[in-house]
Amino acid sequence: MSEIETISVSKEAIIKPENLVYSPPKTLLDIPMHYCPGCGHSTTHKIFMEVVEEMGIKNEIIGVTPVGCSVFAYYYLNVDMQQAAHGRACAVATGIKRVLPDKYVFTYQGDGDFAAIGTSESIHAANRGENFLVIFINNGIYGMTSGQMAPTTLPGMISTTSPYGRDVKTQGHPFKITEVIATLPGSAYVTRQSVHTTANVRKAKKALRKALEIQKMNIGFQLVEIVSNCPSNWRMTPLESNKFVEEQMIPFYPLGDIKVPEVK
Amino acid sequence: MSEIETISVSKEAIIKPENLVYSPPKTLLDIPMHYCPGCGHSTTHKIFMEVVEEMGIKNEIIGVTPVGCSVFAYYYLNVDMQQAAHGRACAVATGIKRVLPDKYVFTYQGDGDFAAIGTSESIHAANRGENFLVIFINNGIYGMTSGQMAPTTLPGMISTTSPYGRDVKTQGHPFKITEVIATLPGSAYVTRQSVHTTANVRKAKKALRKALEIQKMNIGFQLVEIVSNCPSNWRMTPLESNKFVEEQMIPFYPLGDIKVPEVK
Amino acid sequence: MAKAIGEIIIDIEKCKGCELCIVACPEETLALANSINKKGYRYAEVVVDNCTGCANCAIICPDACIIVYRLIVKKSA
Amino acid sequence: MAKAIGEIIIDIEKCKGCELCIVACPEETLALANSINKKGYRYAEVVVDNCTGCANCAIICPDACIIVYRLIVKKSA
Amino acid sequence: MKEEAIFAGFGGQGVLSMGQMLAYAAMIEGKEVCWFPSYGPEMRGGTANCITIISDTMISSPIITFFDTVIALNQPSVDKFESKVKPGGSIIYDSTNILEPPKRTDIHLFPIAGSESALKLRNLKVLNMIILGAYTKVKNIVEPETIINALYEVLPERHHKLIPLNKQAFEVGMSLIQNTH
Amino acid sequence: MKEEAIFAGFGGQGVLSMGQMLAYAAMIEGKEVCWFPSYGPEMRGGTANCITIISDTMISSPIITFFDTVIALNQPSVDKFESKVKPGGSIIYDSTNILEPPKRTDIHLFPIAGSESALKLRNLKVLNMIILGAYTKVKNIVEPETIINALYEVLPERHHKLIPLNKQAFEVGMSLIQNTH
Amino acid sequence: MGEIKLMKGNEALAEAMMRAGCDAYFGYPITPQSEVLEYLSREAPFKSKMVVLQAESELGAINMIYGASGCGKRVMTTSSSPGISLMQEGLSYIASAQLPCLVVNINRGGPGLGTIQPSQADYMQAVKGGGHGDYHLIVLAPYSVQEMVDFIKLGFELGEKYRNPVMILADGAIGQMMEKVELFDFIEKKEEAPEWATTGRKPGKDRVYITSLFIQPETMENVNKILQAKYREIEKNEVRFQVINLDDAEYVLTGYGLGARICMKAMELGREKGYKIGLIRPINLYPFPYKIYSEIATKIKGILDVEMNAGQMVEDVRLAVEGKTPVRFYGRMGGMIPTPEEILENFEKFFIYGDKDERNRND
Amino acid sequence: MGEIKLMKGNEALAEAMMRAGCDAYFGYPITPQSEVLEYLSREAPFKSKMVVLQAESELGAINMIYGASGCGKRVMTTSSSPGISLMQEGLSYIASAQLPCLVVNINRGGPGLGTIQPSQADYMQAVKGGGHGDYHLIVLAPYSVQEMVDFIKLGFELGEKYRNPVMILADGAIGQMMEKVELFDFIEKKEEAPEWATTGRKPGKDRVYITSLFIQPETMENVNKILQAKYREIEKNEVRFQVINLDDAEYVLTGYGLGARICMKAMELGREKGYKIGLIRPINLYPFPYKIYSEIATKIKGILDVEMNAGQMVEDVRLAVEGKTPVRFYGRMGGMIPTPEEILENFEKFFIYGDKDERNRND
Ligand SMILES: Cc1ncc(C[n+]2csc(CCOP(=O)(O)OP(=O)(O)O)c2C)c(N)n1
Ligand SMILES: Cc1ncc(C[n+]2csc(CCOP(=O)(O)OP(=O)(O)O)c2C)c(N)n1
Ligand code: SF4
Ligand code: SF4
Ligand code: SF4
Ligand code: SF4
Repeated sequence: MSEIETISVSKEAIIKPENLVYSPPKTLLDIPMHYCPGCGHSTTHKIFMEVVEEMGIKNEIIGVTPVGCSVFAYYYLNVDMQQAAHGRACAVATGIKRVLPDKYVFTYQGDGDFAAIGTSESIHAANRGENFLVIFINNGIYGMTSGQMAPTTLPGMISTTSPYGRDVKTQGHPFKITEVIATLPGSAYVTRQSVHTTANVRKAKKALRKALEIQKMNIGFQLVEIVSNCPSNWRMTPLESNKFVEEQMIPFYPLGDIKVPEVK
Repeated sequence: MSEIETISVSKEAIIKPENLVYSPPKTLLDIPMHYCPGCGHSTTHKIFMEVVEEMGIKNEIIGVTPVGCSVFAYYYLNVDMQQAAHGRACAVATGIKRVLPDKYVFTYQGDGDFAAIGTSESIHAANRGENFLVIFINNGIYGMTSGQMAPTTLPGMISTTSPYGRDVKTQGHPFKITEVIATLPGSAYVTRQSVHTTANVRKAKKALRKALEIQKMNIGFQLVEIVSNCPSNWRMTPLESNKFVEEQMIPFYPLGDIKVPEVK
Repeated sequence: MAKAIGEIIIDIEKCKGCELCIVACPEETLALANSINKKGYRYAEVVVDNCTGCANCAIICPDACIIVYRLIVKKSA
Repeated sequence: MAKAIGEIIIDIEKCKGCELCIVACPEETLALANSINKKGYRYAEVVVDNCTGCANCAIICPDACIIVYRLIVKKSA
Repeated sequence: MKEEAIFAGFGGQGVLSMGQMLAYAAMIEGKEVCWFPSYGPEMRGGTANCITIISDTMISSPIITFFDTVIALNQPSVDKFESKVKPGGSIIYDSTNILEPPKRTDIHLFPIAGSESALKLRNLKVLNMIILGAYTKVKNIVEPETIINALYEVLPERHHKLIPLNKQAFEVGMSLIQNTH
Repeated sequence: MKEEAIFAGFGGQGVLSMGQMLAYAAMIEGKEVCWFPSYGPEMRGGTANCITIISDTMISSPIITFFDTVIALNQPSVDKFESKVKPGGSIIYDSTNILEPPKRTDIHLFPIAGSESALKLRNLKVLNMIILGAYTKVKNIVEPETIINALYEVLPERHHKLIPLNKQAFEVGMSLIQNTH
Repeated sequence: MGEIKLMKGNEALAEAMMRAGCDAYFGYPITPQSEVLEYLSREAPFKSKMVVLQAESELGAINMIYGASGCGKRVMTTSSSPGISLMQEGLSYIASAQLPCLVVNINRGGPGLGTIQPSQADYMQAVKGGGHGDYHLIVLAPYSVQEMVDFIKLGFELGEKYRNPVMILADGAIGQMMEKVELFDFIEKKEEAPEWATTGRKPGKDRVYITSLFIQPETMENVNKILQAKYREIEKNEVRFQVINLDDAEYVLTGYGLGARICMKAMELGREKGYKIGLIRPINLYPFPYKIYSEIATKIKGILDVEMNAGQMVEDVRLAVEGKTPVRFYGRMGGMIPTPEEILENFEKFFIYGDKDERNRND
Repeated sequence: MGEIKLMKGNEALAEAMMRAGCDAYFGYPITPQSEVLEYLSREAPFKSKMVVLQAESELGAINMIYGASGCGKRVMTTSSSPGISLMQEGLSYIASAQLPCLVVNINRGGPGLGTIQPSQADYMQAVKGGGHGDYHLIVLAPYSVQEMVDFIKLGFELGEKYRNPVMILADGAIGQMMEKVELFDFIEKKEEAPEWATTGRKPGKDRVYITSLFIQPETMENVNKILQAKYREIEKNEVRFQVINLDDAEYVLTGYGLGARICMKAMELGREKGYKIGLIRPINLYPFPYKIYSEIATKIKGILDVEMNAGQMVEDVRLAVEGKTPVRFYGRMGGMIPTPEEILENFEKFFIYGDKDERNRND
């Protein structure tokens, strides 16, 4: 039994550049984000910008924002960006990548944008094997428009347009577009991650980096789904919402790689 | 070795109602169809109307025609029909079935209509488990507009927009939407057939009948893909085109049931 | 022992000369005529009187041009 | 034997009081303040001076409010 | 008679329903009323507000730039709307939270220690009812009873159990006026 | 000088290229030209036609209702366009196929046994060149040589090997006129 | 007298839909009109047998409308500007196939994604035809929550009378604001479908089909002639507008929807200052009340047209007036709403103090 | 002098595209313009480095245009009426984000699926804005295969000069017919992108973003003010039209595209009969040449506007003329094309023998 012993060091002694273990990425602009407290959009923005910074490609990448809560991502991500019409981000990204094949290109889309109104653009971009990355935030709801049912809303889950719980008989089943895209020959890397715990944040960040490395190899479409939350429209506190992600969302949308290219 | 023996019977003796073994269905109007010689559209029209006649449901069924060579199907099929905008047949059929749940409803669509511009409507109708039948004619080309590449055009196949053969690297891979729809919980019956031989015509007809019987059970979306031909735009004779169906199309689009409900 | 005798009626104005019936017929009963119909197609016609009424031609015919009759003739022993 | 001593700096005006850092911290170093910031949020603050600089709070913080420093102090035998 | 008021505060402080209750009460009392909310994502997190107009005659525009009364539940609202009060108009605000009070001298100021009293009632959520009580007392445009009745209409069924608490808060709010003047 | 002609027949009989060759030749000879096809699905199986206009002056409308010359390769075309020939105009048609010839007396009729001669050349596909030869002879608007040159422009590379045959057919067509008149 | 309530424009619209016997609603969320689908999702299961379906997109929604309307049912959808743009092909099809239906545009500020604030910048799209080909929507412009309710009933009736799509064009403010409304009672529906509807063949009757394809131009021209004749009918019968103080008016303020409401206030202010101002409010935007403008034109000194856009309806006013009196325009754009004071100020600038900065006649 | 060829309008357009240094074409097949994509698929691999991609739909195509144009490239798409209707949301976004691009509408007969024959019934959609919000496309109306070629170059230049989408509005006939054309030589492209383009951050420079979202109405109004100021500029600089025989004209025939060509013939026929007829052909439909009409109006006895629709451009003619001279309309619809004889006949009916059946001023 070792006796407790206190070592006291002054703040000043610790707060020194050489002791810095974490500070936000410079590619994330230092302004408050409009997202709600605890929203996974913020976390995902942050870690993706960490990846861009670590890869040193902030001048080599062009992003596309959707219509959804992340429509304003271009306020925060300090890289060249375009804002696309609702659901058309994959078409816009196709236009960009086809004329600038040497740049990294990504879209950032919510479930309504990517898997409802954008289904055709999303699937055909993947099927053509367009060489860009889609960061697909699946929070099972329409956030920006304040809580309507999304294609990914869970069975029985309440939203403003499924006030008595999603009825799969009349409103359809949750659409696992990620699994669909994994079946298409045009997709190279398809994975599902989350950002609701520190460990998952670390994994998600790795996946995002891997996706961009695969983009460099030009072997096909990359899709990183982030199973996320929407505390405001789930009518939960951020902590409750992460619990819901853990206990309800992830069992239905299991995490992990779905399609990985055999690396040469 | 039995010696040959001739029995001679007069035409009149044979051509009697009681000896009739085949005559075209009454539900197919007796006017020449505008389709090219040997086109599978005609064959499919004919056998589907045989099914409708045999089931005695010509007053219980409503059809939707696409934009494509079969846009005029309503000239020939003697049942109530609606003509839908290009790619939107499944949305139109959803509107019909939702307000008339007791009627049989079907759409008849080409590959461009169902699997290119209509991808979103097709997949979401299937995903919602809309209770109608899609007859999907996959001839690997845009017929009506005279031979452009379709989402289902085979790799290396020549069309007016892939004059040097479809290049999967830049123009994408053939899109097997039928397999995709089979993965959706909303679909009940998914099968792929052809009409290029007498035997296949018989099988295809059985499949169409089965689909309508399943519609009666109200257990989900029904999809019957017909791997077909387009002699005119394939620049082949009808016989050559059926050979191409046999030797090129079917190996890539294998025939048979892909999803069958366990019947109770 | 029985024998099937068939007769077919072809609507030559509807016929588009696609030849599918011709190859579908096991008895080689059919061939394209040398003359054309109003639409400019060489149409199918019966060239050998050996139809068994199997109806293959009618089943494959895209344009529903063919009607088939069949009579089974029994040989009295 | 070595010991890690951490210090964190929280941008309280950016903080939205989501509490993710609080539960992420293994040392229970953090808690919400009783006062609110300009945006009306109760913000996170250090309540126990036992931070080890593990950076969990900073990694989980959606709004990138936290900077973490860590010093490894070696005990001279 | 015409009253053009704006209710403003953080999202979640219940400013929209304050305005609705007033509008509803006025309607019951036979007035022409119009209620107009700020809407859309900019509400989220940020501030919310609604305009309530009450008049004997037809109301032309639901959107107006100057107000007879500003009801402010947070600092940003005071900062934003102080200048929009018509001369001779009033600002009614929660003096517990709002540390930089309005400074105009050509209008009436009603600082209400709302949050403080709300804490006494062990429920910060009733702040809006307290302030609404104060407003009703100050302006007496509608009868207090009518507001209470309005509660039944404006609150969804499932919250009707909270009506007594809200009633109490409302009365506290009215009393705060007596005490401060 | 102005020539307004329409070429009509079954799809696949090559009527569109007849009109194109004429237009191209006329252009080479410095004329204003305009060629307009029927297009779209109704062509399929059914009939195809194209209008070729040749003029010394600017051509205003590419679509016209009455023609100086109708070139008909099948019966439906005669039936459809006989009435559209300007008085004094001409119909040049394949008399082998067209069993009900035009009846008008105020126009010139040129029956050409085109299919027959085509069969002699063992290639029904050259019917259009035979008739075009006849047309060129009848109307002499362009030099025969220019038409032959036009072949090189109008036919895609891969078909250039067929040019001699087409040339031959064209000349047969011209000769048929000599023989019939 | 019907039930009196304090309701939001969008919710009143949804309630009226159920009461008017709407059979099916297909829609996709968009601010500032998502309350419609939300309200129906909450209430319809208890109050009506209608179908309520959230479509995968506006494209899906408008084509579901086509199908359901083709079965002779009362159907409608609602959206806002960008979503309405996506419906243009569908609307052209519906107009061509002569299917009745009701489409609501809760107009927000554009162009592009723009803003969610109220706007009137979709006038041209609604009135001159945003889709391809020669067709018209019957366009109704409510200026109060009450009219949001009343025009649902009127809209269905007009659509069915003329077999033509009807649009209610309102701005975000009308959709979002709460006012007192009187609700009409639930309507009894006559069940049998019109004979043009596809409901399955009726024994003994020929099959019916619904199409907008007429490949032969002669046929397509005849279809167009039928449509044009119908539009002349509509122009004869369905012009609706409101006038105030025209008898002694020297000047006319004009606008529609919220704009007209604000003009009323401006007119009051102006009359207080002694200006003889009258007001014309078109209630139908198509058919447009050209006649009232051309009649008044010769009797007044000028018209000030006020819109929440860069000047769209003003073209129709000018077409009507033909230069017989000066027509001036004042507008706010991109979601901004003019105040009565602003309007009066501009009125004075144009007509009282004389206008320094006249705008190009034709912008 | 450039290469002379006999070419189809659609193919000449595609050839000109390559020669004008177009970087990317995204399109979806539709009659009567599929030859464009087909020609590019055949020829581009040998003649140019441009991207040619068949999109999954017109929606896909117009948004690919948005993305590629946002990178500062020369991009275009082509379609026909129904496909153009599907692009309306995208066009509104492109106009709002101020991206240059070239969109061609080979107009066919509508509404709905209609017919594939030539039409001019998409005038209003092109000129008044088929999408939502206040915006304008610069609209060019070629009347010959030669202009199909020339307007490609002009269109790209105008688009880049004003950072605005440009539309070439032609009808199916112009696309399908063959005429003699002189082709300009292949253009050398300057490679560096404009500073507003997203090409990846330039070291030391701030990031750029392209958007049409301005949630604060004040901001959105300012964006609209910038757009409107730009449109005034365009209206000042880019009016193009052709006039023939105006000096001694007592009557004016007017029309655009193929309509104008046919009017020319009608004018010839009329002059042969001794009628002093002149002609005005708008070359830009936006900006519209209002001035020439209002100037001539006082000097003549009447204008006959001829279109292949139910009467669309005639509204702009009437806006210009303001009743100073009678404006009559003659049109064919649904893919029908008027003949010179018909036009002259109607001219005489309206202006010479006096018109029995005057149409409602305002239809
Ligand atoms: C054409 C069109 N339709 C609808 C909308 C309204 N809208 C904006 S965002 C959105 C969906 C947002 O949900 P999601 O894509 O899941 O993103 P989230 O906000 O949840 O992150 C919708 C329907 C729009 N802006 N444009
Ligand atoms: C919105 C729209 N885009 C494009 C077209 C043109 N178009 C008509 S049919 C068709 C595709 C036909 O191909 P498919 O669907 O495979 O049917 P098929 O003709 O081969 O039977 C296209 C692109 C159209 N009519 N409408
Ligand atoms: S609404 Fe939901 S998705 Fe949008 S920012 Fe808030 S929490 Fe995140
Ligand atoms: S074009 Fe092709 S698909 Fe169309 S009818 Fe002819 S053969 Fe059939
Ligand atoms: S199958 Fe039918 S259409 Fe074809 S040749 Fe035989 S009879 Fe004629
Ligand atoms: S995680 Fe960040 S935002 Fe949330 S409470 Fe902690 S510091 Fe504040």
